[in-house]
Amino acid sequence: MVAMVLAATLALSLYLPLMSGQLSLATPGFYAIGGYVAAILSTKVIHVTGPYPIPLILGEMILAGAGCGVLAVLIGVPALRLRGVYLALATIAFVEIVRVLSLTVEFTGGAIGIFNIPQPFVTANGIEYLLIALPMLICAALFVYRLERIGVGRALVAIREDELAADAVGINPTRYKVLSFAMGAMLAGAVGALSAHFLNTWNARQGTFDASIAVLAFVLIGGSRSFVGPIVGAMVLTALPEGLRAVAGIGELPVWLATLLRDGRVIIYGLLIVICTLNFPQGLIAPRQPVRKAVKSS
Amino acid sequence: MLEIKNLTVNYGGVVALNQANLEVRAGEIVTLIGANGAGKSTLLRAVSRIVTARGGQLTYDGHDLNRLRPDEVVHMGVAHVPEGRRVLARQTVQDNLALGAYVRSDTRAIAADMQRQFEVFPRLAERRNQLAGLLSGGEQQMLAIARALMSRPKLLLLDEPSLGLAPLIVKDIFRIIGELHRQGVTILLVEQNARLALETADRGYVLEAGEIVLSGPASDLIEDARVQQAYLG
Amino acid sequence: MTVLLDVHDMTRQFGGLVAVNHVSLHVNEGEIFGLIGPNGAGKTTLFNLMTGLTPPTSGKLSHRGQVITGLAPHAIARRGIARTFQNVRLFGNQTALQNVLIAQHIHGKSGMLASVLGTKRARSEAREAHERAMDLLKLTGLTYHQDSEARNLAYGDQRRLELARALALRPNLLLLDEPAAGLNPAEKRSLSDFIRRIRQEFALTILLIEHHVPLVMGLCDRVAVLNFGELIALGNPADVQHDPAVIEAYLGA
Amino acid sequence: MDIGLTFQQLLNGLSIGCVYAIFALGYTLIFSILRIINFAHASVFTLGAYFTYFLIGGKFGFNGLLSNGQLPFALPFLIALVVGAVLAGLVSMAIEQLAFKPLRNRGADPLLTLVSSLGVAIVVVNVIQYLVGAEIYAFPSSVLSGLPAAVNFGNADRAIPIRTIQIVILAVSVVIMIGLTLLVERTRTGKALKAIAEDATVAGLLGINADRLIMATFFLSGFVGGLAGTLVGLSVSIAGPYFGIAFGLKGLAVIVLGGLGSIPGSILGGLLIGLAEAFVPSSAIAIKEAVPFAILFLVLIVRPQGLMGRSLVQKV
Amino acid sequence: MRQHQTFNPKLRERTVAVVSAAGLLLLAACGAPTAGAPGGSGATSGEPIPICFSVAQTSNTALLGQDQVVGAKIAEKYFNDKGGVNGRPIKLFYEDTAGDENGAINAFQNCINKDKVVGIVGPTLSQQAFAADKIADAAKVPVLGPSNTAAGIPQIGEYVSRVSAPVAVVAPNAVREALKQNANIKNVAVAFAQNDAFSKSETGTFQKTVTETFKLNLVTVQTFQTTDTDFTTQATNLINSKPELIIISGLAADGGNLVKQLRELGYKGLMIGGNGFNTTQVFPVCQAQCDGLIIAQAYAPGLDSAINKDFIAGYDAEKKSKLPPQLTAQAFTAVQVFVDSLKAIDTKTKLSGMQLADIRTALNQQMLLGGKYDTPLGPISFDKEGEINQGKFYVAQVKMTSGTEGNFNIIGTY
Repeated sequence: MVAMVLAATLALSLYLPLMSGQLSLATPGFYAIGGYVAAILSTKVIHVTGPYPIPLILGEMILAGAGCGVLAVLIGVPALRLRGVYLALATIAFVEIVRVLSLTVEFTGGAIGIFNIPQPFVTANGIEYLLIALPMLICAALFVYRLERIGVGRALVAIREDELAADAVGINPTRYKVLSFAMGAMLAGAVGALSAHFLNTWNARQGTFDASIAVLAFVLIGGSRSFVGPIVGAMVLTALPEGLRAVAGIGELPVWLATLLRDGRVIIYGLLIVICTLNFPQGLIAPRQPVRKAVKSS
Repeated sequence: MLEIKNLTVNYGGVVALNQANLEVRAGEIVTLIGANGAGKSTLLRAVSRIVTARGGQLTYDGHDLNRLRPDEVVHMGVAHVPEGRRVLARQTVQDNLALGAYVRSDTRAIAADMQRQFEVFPRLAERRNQLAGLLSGGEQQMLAIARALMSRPKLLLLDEPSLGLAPLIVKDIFRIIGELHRQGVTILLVEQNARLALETADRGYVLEAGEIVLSGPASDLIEDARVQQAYLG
Repeated sequence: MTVLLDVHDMTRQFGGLVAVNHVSLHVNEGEIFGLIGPNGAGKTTLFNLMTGLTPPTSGKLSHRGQVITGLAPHAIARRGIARTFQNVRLFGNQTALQNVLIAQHIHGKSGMLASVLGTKRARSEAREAHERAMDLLKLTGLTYHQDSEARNLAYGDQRRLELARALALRPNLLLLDEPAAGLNPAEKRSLSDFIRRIRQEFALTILLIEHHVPLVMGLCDRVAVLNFGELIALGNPADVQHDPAVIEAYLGA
Repeated sequence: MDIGLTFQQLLNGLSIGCVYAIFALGYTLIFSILRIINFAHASVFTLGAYFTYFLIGGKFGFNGLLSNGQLPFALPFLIALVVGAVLAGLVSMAIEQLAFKPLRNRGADPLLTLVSSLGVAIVVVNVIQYLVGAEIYAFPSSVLSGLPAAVNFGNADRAIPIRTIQIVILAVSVVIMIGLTLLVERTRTGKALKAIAEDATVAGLLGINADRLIMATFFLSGFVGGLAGTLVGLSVSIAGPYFGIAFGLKGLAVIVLGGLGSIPGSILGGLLIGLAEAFVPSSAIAIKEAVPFAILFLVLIVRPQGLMGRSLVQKV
Repeated sequence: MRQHQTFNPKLRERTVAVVSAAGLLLLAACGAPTAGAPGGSGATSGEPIPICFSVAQTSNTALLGQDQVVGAKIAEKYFNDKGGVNGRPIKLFYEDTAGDENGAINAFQNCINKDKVVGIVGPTLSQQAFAADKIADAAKVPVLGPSNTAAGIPQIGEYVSRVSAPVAVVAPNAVREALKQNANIKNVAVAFAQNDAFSKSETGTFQKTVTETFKLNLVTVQTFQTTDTDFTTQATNLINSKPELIIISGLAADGGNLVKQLRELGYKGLMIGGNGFNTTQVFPVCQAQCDGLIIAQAYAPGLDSAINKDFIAGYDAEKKSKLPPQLTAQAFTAVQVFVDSLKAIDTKTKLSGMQLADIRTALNQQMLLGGKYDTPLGPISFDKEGEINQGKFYVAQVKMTSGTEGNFNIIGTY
């Protein structure tokens, strides 16, 4: 559950730059950095006995978000001149550089990472993290929902649809692209900070190319034209392997089917991704497009 | 030569063509006029099979076109000069022309045909090694027509050859269309500039909101009050 | 008469191709100025130079006496220079209303946070923007289509919507790139009337590229003719029409 | 750094670069025609290696459905190499038919194709694991029988050895590159492919059967990928179903660095990245993995279309 | 060029269908843990005693995980054939952790709540252990790490133990053996897989051993990644630093390739491979070039004890080989520790009369206090924290017999 909510929030952080048409896969990079911020602060800087205070976690999240935002502006100004797949590649390069650096420098603990991150909850089966994760997701979703309905959001969408035309109607593309990129980075950083506590450990494997692609799949499978899409996509794709595991565990299934479901669960997962892409070109959550209007205007 | 019966095409939920009937006889220039969005281009696209008809028959030389892929239609001798020219901008003029003859394998005759195109369109000869994307609009239109001719078509589908061109160039293009006609190429011409089209064509059809509303010899249509009111101004 | 836009000795090269070659002209406040010439003569490039979409190789551009060469397109747009495009460039997946609202964005005053939270001021501002946008849609006859996605509009409607969007910028100079392309004769006539009307109503100066010679001659106060990137004639329509150079290069006998 | 070491690292860099380049060629081929990034290419590369391993009579381990499976016959290595590559090409064609063609016919966003190819990659990799387990398979060193393990480019005093297999890979990738370049630049089919790349509709109007040529392209890409997989597998053994995936990311860097869709570009990109990695100072080796990506980032910012890519001027 | 999407009226319906199907899956996924309320009695009836074996069966960590599963399967069969826990068989639940932390958490939650096991063996990676073990600890379910060697694992909680000796104990012996073979070793070069937690820990120990214990020169430290395949740059750097000994910490594929490429590029000196080399998987990778490689082992197939012979017989029956990897032996050992401890509890108080929660607690206590276990690893016991005390370590040297086959010859026992 917590993993689903965190994944959904991460998907939103990729959706934000996508609102202005920027295919940035930097999310896992910022996520990793955010996690390191929280992990280092809570294990090496702050020493608390007993359960770790939630306000401190919130503070770490804000700090991580702010740090990632600043970094995003620094990277974004040069990188966002790139378009489409080139931007995607440049951001993947960023993720990879973050990964290698975190393996190399000392304070991140190398491949082992940082562990025994203080826990705010005593009965740590993790579900209590929803207390923080869910409001964060709701706030982020509400923010995006509102954003789509105000001038700034419209400017972002205009850039996505036609950057040149947007420029010609007075919208500064660089400024808004960097803004949406930085907002995504801030969100990813905050999610990372929370995840570090949730996972109890943080290491270089958190922010990888694979994660970039996974988050992209969340958004595209869910639907990239409304903020609900990424949320649904992330939740479905995160739950899917577990769902298949649960289905395989149902007692009444024939043995061969249960075996296939259990051992071939990842194969089925891959197949479902292909099938979803083929059958839901707009994502599971397609934009509303009433037939009536299309006819009327022709 | 070409017979279209009850052709219906939908784009999504929108009807682009509704039960259209049209025929082109060998040696004719037939023009199709109508307002923007009336479905003129759609009809040509249905003939060359780059859109799929929802209903109706498309018969060319006794063959059912609805069963064919676009490339097979070209093999049957139908060449389509699409709207907006669509030359291959990243290939040279010469390569564009060579690709026009993709369906043919008679190397020597192809070379001769290319030479002929260069005679008909001297501007292209000058620029044969340039990338097609660097040509001006008029030159691109000429290249698009020349490219289509490289397949030695029996039927030429021309979509808006005058679109966005200066008056002088439009005259030039229509002069060439007339010449092609005299050489015996059958032409189905879609044109925005109704006066020019009707002056060039033998027969004409008027398309409104996806339906054929009027047809007849071009000279009659040019006199028709409704046509004058709506298309000739 | 005051000069609104001054193009001074502008040149633009693309690789070896000189698209615009030492062109100088000025547009006076309140006039309708026509730009004609054969294909590839550099008309659209000149438009792009004026709106900042293409930086000039050399030359100077001033608006109301201030040099604006090298400014980004959005900065130029904010000075009140609005344009339409030869191949309509709308925000296709957005409704007609949204297209107009997007262009009004630059006049918004509330910050992002205020807007997201929906403060009182932001709300009233949003209401005003909406009203103004509806007015513009009404003016262009698109009220009925306000909720249609732009890409689903008929071609003529798309052109009108692009015009409404340009007007939403509250421009002082409006650049129209082939506004009559693809319109039938009746529509062309009403377009002329409409252009005159908006000049009046919005106190506009209008610069337009057009191939349809009768329309240009009937509508424009002054006409410039470009050929191979060079200015070959400039003057009132009647003179230009009889200029031998123009007849040879463009109009034909 | 002394001259000998510099020369050694230069040769090292070139030989690593060739591995990257040979991997990237199939990737590039698909991109140049269809403008899509085909993540499944890495899994086809892997499959090629497994096919060849099986065809030379290799035995599977005991994990997976085909435990201890083995062909009743064994092909000579060279024949197995070609047959394995052909099989990989066929798989690549099947992938195109099942996972890409429906999207293409609908004119879907290329990004969706990317996700679809990702799904295919997941399926292929896990099917391999399901069938033959995750263990390491290696070609017997006897397939290169008679050849020394390394060739010395220095002298007896100062040895500058290069592994023989890497020289083979270098040679093969140069041959493939020349072949592909000739195919695309010089032949009628190549021009038709370029036409499809630019405007598939127009290609159809010129009588080009785009579907058939695209299938052929996928076959070729799979063939080249399968060949590369076997050769790299020969060099370093097949380290499980994720063997090819490990090249995926760097392969992507290579083709972007060289200029997406440019065949000589991907060779150049591969060699450049190989050299950059080789010349990371010994003391800073820890950041070696980041170097290609730092270069990529910088090159993209200075020259967004890649080293040999052509910039496309946007027309207004 | 962008074409217009055709609108498909069925799309809406299908969207609804898929979303609701996905919803069902979600329910299934979330429902699983809640369905298994604690206090259940999976172990109280006469049914088999459930134990979880939760390692990576998918993802690229499966290369390690599948060796572990083999060990578990041999153990399950072996102990059940011998009568299980005083007559009651055990049943292993295999929950796939995949390769990441979230996967491990999910797998552990399934073990605890759905399978209602008495104890968990797993996960594969130390990083996963840091995330998942705390969940088992909070639920008071004993966890035995079969391959987690990083520092700090037993300290995660009271219920966390391991049978995998931390590398600090194993590594120095190999250096000692190398010095025995070549007393002139002065310069030592080190290479390790920087993205592997195991190798990262191990190299630290090796480097300390080299410089502090034996006062040798550490001439260079080269890093690589487990996903790398080409090591010529590192190999050149290593050779160029002119060492008499090279110590490599890595896993089978990457480490094996480095060994191979070092030899091909002309390195003639001694090489030590870390614990990750302790698997026959290395043989096909470096083939003839593996010869002479010295390996520090926490498990030696050559150990002469009854239980090890039984284990090897079991392995041979499955895999037609007499050289089980260390991971397989450790997995077997972990299951054995649980079985032996359960037996001990059952002898005192019948398991069938106990609540699941009590069994879990008792199992943990019994394990930690249970004295010595005679396992394929040799005699082992646990300290209070759950750290393994392993009696015997070995140093072996590879002797290749044919193309891809070879042996680990024990050259030292500690």
